[in-house]
Amino acid sequence: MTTFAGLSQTDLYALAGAALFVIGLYGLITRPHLLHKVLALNISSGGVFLVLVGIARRVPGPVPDPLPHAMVLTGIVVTVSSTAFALALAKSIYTETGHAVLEPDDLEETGEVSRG
Amino acid sequence: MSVIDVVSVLLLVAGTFFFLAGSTGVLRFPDVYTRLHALTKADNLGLGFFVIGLSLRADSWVVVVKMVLIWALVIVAGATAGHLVAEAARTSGVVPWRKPR
Amino acid sequence: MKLILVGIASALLLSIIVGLSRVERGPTPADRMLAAQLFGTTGVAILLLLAEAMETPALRDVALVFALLAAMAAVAFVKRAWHPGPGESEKGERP
Amino acid sequence: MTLTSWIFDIVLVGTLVWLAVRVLAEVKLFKSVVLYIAFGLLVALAWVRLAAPDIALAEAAIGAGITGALLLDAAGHMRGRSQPYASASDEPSAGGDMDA
Repeated sequence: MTTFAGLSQTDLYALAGAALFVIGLYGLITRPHLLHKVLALNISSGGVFLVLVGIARRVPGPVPDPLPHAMVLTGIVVTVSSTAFALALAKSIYTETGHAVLEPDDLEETGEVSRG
Repeated sequence: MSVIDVVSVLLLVAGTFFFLAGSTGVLRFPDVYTRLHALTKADNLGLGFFVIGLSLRADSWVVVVKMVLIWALVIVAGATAGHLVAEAARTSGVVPWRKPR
Repeated sequence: MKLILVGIASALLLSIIVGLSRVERGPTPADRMLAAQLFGTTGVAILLLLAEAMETPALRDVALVFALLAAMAAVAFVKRAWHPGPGESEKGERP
Repeated sequence: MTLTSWIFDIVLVGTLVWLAVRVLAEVKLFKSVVLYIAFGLLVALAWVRLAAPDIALAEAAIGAGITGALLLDAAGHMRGRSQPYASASDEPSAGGDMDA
């Protein structure tokens, strides 16, 4: 494994994974549209997978650690299933209410948020 | 580097040229139909050059057959997808570009 | 030799990045989808190159899946995502 | 080998992060979805670089393929722009609240 300025290839991808997780989390909180929230969740899960596969490369020897690989494979499948479920929910919310944007009024109606 | 290596690298460079030409066409052409033309033709030709160039360096016939099958699948899928997208564009009323006089 | 293969793969990656600007400014949705098709074909080429450079034959199978994926995205786009606009001909299939 | 692989890796990682920002900063739904499909393809390339072809296969088949098809379906179902705190009309007013 070659290093470049004290940084190995694995570190580069793990750092990118951390950045992707932060970007996805920020998007999940700030974007109001439901489809954007689903996309943000997918992006941050991709960041977590990058960090996990980066950890798998840290064992000595050419063959990476198989345990994080198995976890990432399971995680990809779970992410796809939860994405499909979330999209089905968002579609029925759109059909019911005519929009798919989480507004403050929606929260107020259910009594979750009380202003003042 | 042996002669085979030199020929292989030349073929790979030719394939890269066609890929770059395809990207340039997708960027520069004026409407959907001409962009589809650049995409499906130039890129599939470039992939063909790649397959030939990598086949010269392959170890066994199995690898060569597999790469040729991948190329065939890309050609068939590209033609189908191009036809679908072009027909959807025509149905939804995208007017083909004409050279302004 | 590996250096040349990875260098060509980097050139193809740059070609993908250049193609991203068509996603940014394509007037119709078809233009954006077409750029995704471009990424599929270029990804197949990058994977074939890396399979030779990294001596991992399994990457050719990944290339096969990439080729299939581009066609699937195009079919999903035409059948489900692209409806004609309100001012245009109303021939699309709304469920 | 080393310098060209580093160039490849750095370009790939930079494009991944930039694409993630673009996906979330985009106002048009369909554009976001297409950018996410491109993101999925590049993530599959990242698995390849990390010597995990099995994960690359799974990601390309279900991560990018099926998720892309599902997202295209949903974006066609609720079309238009994602305006923050506005009704679901298709008025073309850019309302992004994240500048990037």
